[in-house]
Amino acid sequence: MFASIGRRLAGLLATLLAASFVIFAAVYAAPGDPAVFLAGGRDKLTPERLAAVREQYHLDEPLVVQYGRWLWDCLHLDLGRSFQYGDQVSDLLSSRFPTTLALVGYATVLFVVLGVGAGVLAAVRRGSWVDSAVVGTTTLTASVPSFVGGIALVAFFGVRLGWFPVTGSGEGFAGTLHHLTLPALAMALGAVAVIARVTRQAMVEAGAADHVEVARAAGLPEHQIIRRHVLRNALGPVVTMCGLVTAGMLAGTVAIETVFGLSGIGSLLVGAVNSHDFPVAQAVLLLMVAGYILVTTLVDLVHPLLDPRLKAMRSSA
Amino acid sequence: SGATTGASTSGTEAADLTLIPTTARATGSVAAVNWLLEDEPDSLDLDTQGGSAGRTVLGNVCERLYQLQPDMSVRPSLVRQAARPDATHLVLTLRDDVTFHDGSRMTADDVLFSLKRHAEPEMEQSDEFGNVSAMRKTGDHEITITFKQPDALFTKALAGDAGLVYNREQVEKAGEDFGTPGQSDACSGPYELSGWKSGDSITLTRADDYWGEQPLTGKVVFRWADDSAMVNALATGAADGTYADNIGTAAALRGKKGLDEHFGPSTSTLALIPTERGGLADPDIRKALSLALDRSGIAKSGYGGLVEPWATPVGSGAWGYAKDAFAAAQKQLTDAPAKPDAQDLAKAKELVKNAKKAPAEPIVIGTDSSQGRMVIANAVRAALTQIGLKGQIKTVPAAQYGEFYGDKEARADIDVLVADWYISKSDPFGFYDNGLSDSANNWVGFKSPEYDAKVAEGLRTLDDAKRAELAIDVQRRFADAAVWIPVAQMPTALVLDDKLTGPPASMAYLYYPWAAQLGAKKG
Amino acid sequence: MLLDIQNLTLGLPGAARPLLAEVSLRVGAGETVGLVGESGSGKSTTAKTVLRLLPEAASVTGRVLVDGTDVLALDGAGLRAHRAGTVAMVHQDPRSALNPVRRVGDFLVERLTSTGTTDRRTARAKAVELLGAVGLSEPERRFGQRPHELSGGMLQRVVIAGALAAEPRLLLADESTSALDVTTQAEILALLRSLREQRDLGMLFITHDLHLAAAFCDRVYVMYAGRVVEQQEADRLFTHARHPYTRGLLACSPELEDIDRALEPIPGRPPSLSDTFTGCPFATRCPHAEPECGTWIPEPVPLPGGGTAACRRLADLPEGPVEQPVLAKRSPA
Amino acid sequence: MTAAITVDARLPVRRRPVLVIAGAAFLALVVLAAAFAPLLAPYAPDAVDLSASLVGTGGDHPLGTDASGQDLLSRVLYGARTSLIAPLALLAIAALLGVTLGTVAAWRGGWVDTLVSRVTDVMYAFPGLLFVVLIIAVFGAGITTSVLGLGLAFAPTIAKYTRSVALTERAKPYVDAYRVQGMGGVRICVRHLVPNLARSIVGYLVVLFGEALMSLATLSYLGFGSQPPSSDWGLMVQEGQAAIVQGALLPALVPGTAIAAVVVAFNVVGVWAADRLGARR
Amino acid sequence: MSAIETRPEAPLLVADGLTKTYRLPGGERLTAADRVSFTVPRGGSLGVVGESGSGKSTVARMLVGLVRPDAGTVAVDGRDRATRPPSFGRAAHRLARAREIQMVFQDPYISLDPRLTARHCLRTSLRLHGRDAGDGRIAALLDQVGLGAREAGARPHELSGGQCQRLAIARALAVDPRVLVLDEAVAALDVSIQAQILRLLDEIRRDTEVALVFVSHDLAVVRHITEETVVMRRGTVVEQGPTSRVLGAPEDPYTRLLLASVPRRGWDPADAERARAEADAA
Ligand SMILES: Nc1ncnc2c1ncn2[C@@H]1O[C@H](COP(=O)(O)OP(=O)(O)OP(=O)(O)O)[C@@H](O)[C@H]1O
Ligand SMILES: Nc1ncnc2c1ncn2[C@@H]1O[C@H](COP(=O)(O)OP(=O)(O)OP(=O)(O)O)[C@@H](O)[C@H]1O
Ligand SMILES: [Mg+2]
Ligand SMILES: [Mg+2]
Repeated sequence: MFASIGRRLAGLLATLLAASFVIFAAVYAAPGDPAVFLAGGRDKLTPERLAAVREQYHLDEPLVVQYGRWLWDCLHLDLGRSFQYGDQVSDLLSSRFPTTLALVGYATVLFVVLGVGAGVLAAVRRGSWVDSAVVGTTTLTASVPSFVGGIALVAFFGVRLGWFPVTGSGEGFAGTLHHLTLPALAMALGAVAVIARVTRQAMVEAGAADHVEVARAAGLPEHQIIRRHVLRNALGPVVTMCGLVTAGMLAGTVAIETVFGLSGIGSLLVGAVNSHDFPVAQAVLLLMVAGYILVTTLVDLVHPLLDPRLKAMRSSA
Repeated sequence: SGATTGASTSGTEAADLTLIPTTARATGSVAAVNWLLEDEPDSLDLDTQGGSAGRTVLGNVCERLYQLQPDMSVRPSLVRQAARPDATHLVLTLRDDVTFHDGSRMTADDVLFSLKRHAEPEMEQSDEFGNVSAMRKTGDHEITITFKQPDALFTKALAGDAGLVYNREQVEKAGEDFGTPGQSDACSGPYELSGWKSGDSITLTRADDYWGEQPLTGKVVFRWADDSAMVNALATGAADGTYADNIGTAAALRGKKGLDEHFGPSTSTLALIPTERGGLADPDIRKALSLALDRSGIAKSGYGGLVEPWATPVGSGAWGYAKDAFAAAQKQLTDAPAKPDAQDLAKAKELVKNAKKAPAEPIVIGTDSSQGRMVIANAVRAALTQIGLKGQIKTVPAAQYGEFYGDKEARADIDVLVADWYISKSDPFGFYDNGLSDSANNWVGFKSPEYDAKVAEGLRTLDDAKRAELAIDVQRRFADAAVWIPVAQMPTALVLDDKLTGPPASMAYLYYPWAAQLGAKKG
Repeated sequence: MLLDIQNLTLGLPGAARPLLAEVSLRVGAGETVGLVGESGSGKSTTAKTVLRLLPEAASVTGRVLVDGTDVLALDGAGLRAHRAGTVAMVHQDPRSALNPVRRVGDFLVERLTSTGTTDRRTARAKAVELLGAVGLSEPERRFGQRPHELSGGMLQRVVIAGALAAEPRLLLADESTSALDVTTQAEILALLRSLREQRDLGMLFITHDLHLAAAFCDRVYVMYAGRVVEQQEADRLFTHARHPYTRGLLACSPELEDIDRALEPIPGRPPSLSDTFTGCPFATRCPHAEPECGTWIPEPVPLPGGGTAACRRLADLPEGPVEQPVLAKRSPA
Repeated sequence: MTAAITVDARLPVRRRPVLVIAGAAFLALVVLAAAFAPLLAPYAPDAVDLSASLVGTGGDHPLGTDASGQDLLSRVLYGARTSLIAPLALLAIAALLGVTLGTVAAWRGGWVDTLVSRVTDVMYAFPGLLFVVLIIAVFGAGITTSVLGLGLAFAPTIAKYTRSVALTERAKPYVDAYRVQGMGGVRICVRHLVPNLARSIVGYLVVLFGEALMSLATLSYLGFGSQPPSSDWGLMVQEGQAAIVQGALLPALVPGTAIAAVVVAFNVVGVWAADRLGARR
Repeated sequence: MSAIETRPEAPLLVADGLTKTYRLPGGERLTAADRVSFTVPRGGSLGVVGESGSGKSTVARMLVGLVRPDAGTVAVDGRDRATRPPSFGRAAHRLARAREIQMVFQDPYISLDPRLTARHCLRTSLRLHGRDAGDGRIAALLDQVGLGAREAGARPHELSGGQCQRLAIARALAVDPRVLVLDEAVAALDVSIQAQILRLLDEIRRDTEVALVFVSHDLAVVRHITEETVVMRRGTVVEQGPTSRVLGAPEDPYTRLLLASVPRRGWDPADAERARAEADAA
């Protein structure tokens, strides 16, 4: 068990290293002098500035050494200085991350509750109008890109009805909740669809298993069968999917924060890419990728707890 | 749902707007106001990153040697008195009662340090010091500046960012971090910077031991939002006011309950700037384009009728003196009609037909994709089609758009830039030096020795009336050559909760402690 | 009679013929009754009707009496009680009959408590006792194990223990040894046999192996295309099979002892649900078929030694054991 | 072990194909509209009419106009071209790469598999659009970069899927039979294995199409993809967004609805097709 | 290799010391076949019996080369199948090996390419080996296994299990193999169909002199169709010899257990229990 966790963590580290290397080395793929590229645009490119970039990135040393230093600095939360803001990148990130985290957390709560609920309902009432309604609605919401959904929500609930504020991330718990409701909903809509479908599918599959019929043949009450045999067995894929979707949402904030004008790391990334602020872009990418890997690993570790067959395979693996 | 989803663009014509420099005086105090900016300032060190967001904030925090007044005139501020012993010397006598926010007293050393910092080549304001040959401390409270030749605009520059006075000790201590979140300001002024939560807000609080008059408003919290969010925030009362950088914001909020809108003079214009690429190298083609451009259409479609078709590249806010003369002269320019009539079009086509270097390739119009600029770009394309030429639009993300102004390479594949331009000085000459043969902003390569001479003379001429005469002459030459193609002048738009009043409505807000005037209508 | 199925016919909308046609079958207390037939002949369907586990949209006629109650008339709580009480079923694949994510013990405890008569503490003790009763070593430890940790034979014992939990009087064993190795199959059969003796269980034993049925059961029903074609005492079936299908099956099943006998395949293939019949379904494969067989609706004809066979040519058919090749003609599928 | 094979005679559950037919018809219409945009569109996509800025539905402009007075219907029709072709191109790139990698990994197994799996794992560590954003950060925005980048980003998904179905397929004895017959690995893969997976992979791709379209639209919306004056739908939404506050919803709503409608139709048809083609989900 | 003369009395197929160890996840090892040796004469028939997991399939797969043995050799006509004659290219070697041994798998549906019709399936095999792939040849092959014109145009899912298995046999025969390995080839079929296939195999043996290796867990079937039998248990051969002796008068307790477990007239499962006790004791 511990060995398997250890192995997962080692895998996490390896993937993280590889991904960070890709992020770091990307600048070498850019046409031209990496220093010029890193200096962010050609506006007011003084020799001093180039020199500063060379120093910050240790551009005179071999690639691997540079990477090592960069990584070392990153580990010490020294992510360099933003070219656009002139501020420490780590400060920029730390002031924006809470918004993003709150947004993702809120969206996660929304899609888990709504998605799993709808999925279970559809599966239990399979073939009925409830099922059709759930399947129909989710097909629809899954097909609306989050930014379009976001804009529609803004237009309707923000502008027309004025129920929700459409800017800023609010203060205090209630304020944050109020401010983030629309963006979280916009992000969650697609996810609700995914989760509802996965839940429904997993429940239907779990319900088709022989042991469910066996339980029914033994005269167990239906609600017990659904709870202990169908839902319980469907949890694996559902939890995995929830984890994956949550992890992916970190990146999904790129669009949503832009739509709602939220200052999180997503909009920071878009701004940084547009203004060639590469140190910031690198740092945000690294943060998002790390978050993603972390969550997916966590899900991976949780999965065997839900399905002991996997545990057996893993711990012997 | 039917035909109602299109916007009802109320037919506000710019001509209806009367530009009033300031709002009624406030009498009541206010604990705090929420103010909106179009964007988070990149930095609060205006020497390294200038921008209107930063200026809007710092106008209240950092005082300058001179001060731009709401009516766009300039008056001494941290300078008690100025003297010009001869045409090439300026002696500034400083106030001795000024304290910085950390309590220390402003000294001549601080002033000299600040001026020298502004003058460093990589700093934003360095070009203002191009004429300066020496800056010296000549007394405990005295600085003497020596010019290579007489400079009529220098004191006006000192009302802008070139006149900011920093507390030397604090700036040096902060080093590279100066101007970033978490640092304090190093200034004197009615407000002090009490917090900058990166990505969230900037807070100013009333400076208790301010050497001047105490403001009515205790705290100003700045947040930022893009256009639509800004409109919503103001409409719902989440914010108390803004200087709408994008005039469309003001257009969208017109007539909203609970809000007042004030429009004041600005130097700002919308213009087309032909570039080095050469599609518009021929002045006749430029003039033809100018003649064919539907300026009032642009004003209506792109800016809700809040901008005014304009024939010069400087807004009326630049008329810090001799206003009437300038106004009359502006009316005489006919090459930039508000709405081209048949005659204009015929003339334009004629010009194209006879042009020496009619472009074979489509003319590339550079812009970002913001609504107003896209409308201009589209209008330019339409105008070009009308006069028998081809246009093509190239857009870049908003964040890259700024590069067009400063970076020749970024402009390399566009022929004309859809530009917003303002000058900080309330003097047309502050603009016309852009037409000098050696100016970095003379992209199209306009060369005219007479023009150069007249500008040089104007810049040397300290007498306002004489300078105005020269300016009008230069203005005509610039228009004749269509070095730039003016589109419209853009007023400053102040959107304010209708319980508040006080701040100026003119472009002075960028350099003037506007929040210090802000207060409730009734006390 | 413990189980009495009378003229059970089960149809599905869209199917060309009924899944079950006029099936009558009886199991007495303490009796082991075999049900054999090739795949798709309707064995499992018959067993499931006893628990009223019918395909959706199925139409049923006939009666299924368990201890005198008509199962087909039950629903709701009565049906649940019926399923949880008198009758229990053991399926073919023990691995898929147990919920893989729950412990073996949970499976049993769930069965024991579902009637609401036992609390969890006593249920636990009872479960361990049951595990011991089906011959599992270390029942305490097995209780906490999960299905994937046990072998197929052990799991089938657990499933049997689960079936016994409700103290049923009738056990439906649907191919419950087919998925196991021969040696394990023998163990399970020995277990079933001893349980039957101890508890006086009636058992419906379903298999497709005629030899196994004949060796293990008291009486055997042979099914073909949803019909019971023959029913006899097990001993007599080896020696005096009467229906041509039964005889065909015996002739084509290889035997260990009887090596000199050539295998005689039945021509053609077992019918699927899309094949329809106007008369005897076996007629097309039957060596003794006459044109009239194609229109004769099969009905059980009593046999002299007891039992029945549904063939209209019984009188003309050879009697006695199937030793000589009886099927002369050979044709490919 | 002796379980007899039962031919599953269970009747196929009848799906409601009405929706599927409607979806397919709609898609056909969209494709035709894109192909014949010049004939159908009442205006040129870039025809400016400053006097008709932000007009609503009805009259000369069936779907209204944007701020520059460009006809939204015409723009949406022309926009269908990039909006449909770009995702197709990206899927083609991704499929070529992904299917090759996935098949090789499944067939060769061992270190090849490990290598391919590790590489895809690293790509997988970039959630959603991030990999493309990185590429755009380096190479600059544009529809070509976006298509190539997304193609690369989608490839691992397809590789992973292909690998898993190929592993299952490879374990089927008919593949062993080919080997026993003396057929070479490449030939088995190219001539038999991949064709047998094709249905399932195509089914998977059909479902991915909606995602590809949405991802590209998102990139265009963020300003990373198609550049103006293209009438790509994502871009149109971005351009139209500013008009919302002026009370004009159409400029954002029309292209937004177009995206959603096409994706809905594709998902309805795609899920049905994927089921018919036996794609695993 | 060509130096070795094929002597008529030499066995056709020689498996010598075949050993295969699988590495299980978790580092354990499982010896699925441990020094398995046997021979099959020209036109002979060998049965391999044993419980599930005893290594029967592993041996079968080593024979055809689907599994590479850790140790031991398989030779046909005195030629070691693993070593490539210098004159052969890789592909030629592969094809030559294919002509030595062919295989029929357990599940008839999935051992056929679902995309190909019966005719197409045979044509692929014939073409691969550069044989005449004309319709006449194909029809003859189909006829040999009792399939007609209707079946020729059908895909596997349109055929019954028995028909599929016939096609699989035809596909193997298309290559003209010397040895045919059948891994549980009748286990998935109904008894009536199973008998048909067994009879077909009998006929093929008579007509073509192909040798059979018949892997099955069903002792009765093996008794019917084979002359020699190998009994496997946990990877090792516990007993081998003529079928009549091994299954008639078994020496090994494990073989006795297997036999005692087979239901037949007058059988009592308790007998098997006793035999197990003996086998476990041994
Ligand atoms: N729920 C169902 N819906 C439709 N057809 C069904 C259903 N259940 C069984 N059948 C069909 O009914 C026929 C009889 O099935 P049944 O399972 O009773 O056969 P069996 O004799 O038990 O066969 P086997 O030996 O394969 O288990 C088969 O053709 C089967 O496909
Ligand atoms: N590729 C493999 N990797 C690991 N273990 C394997 C592999 N193939 C077979 N085994 C194991 O080797 C042992 C022998 O397997 P094999 O398939 O040869 O048995 P078998 O006698 O054919 O059994 P059955 O009657 O179930 O087909 C089994 O325990 C099996 O789990
Ligand atoms: Mg069955
Ligand atoms: Mg096997």
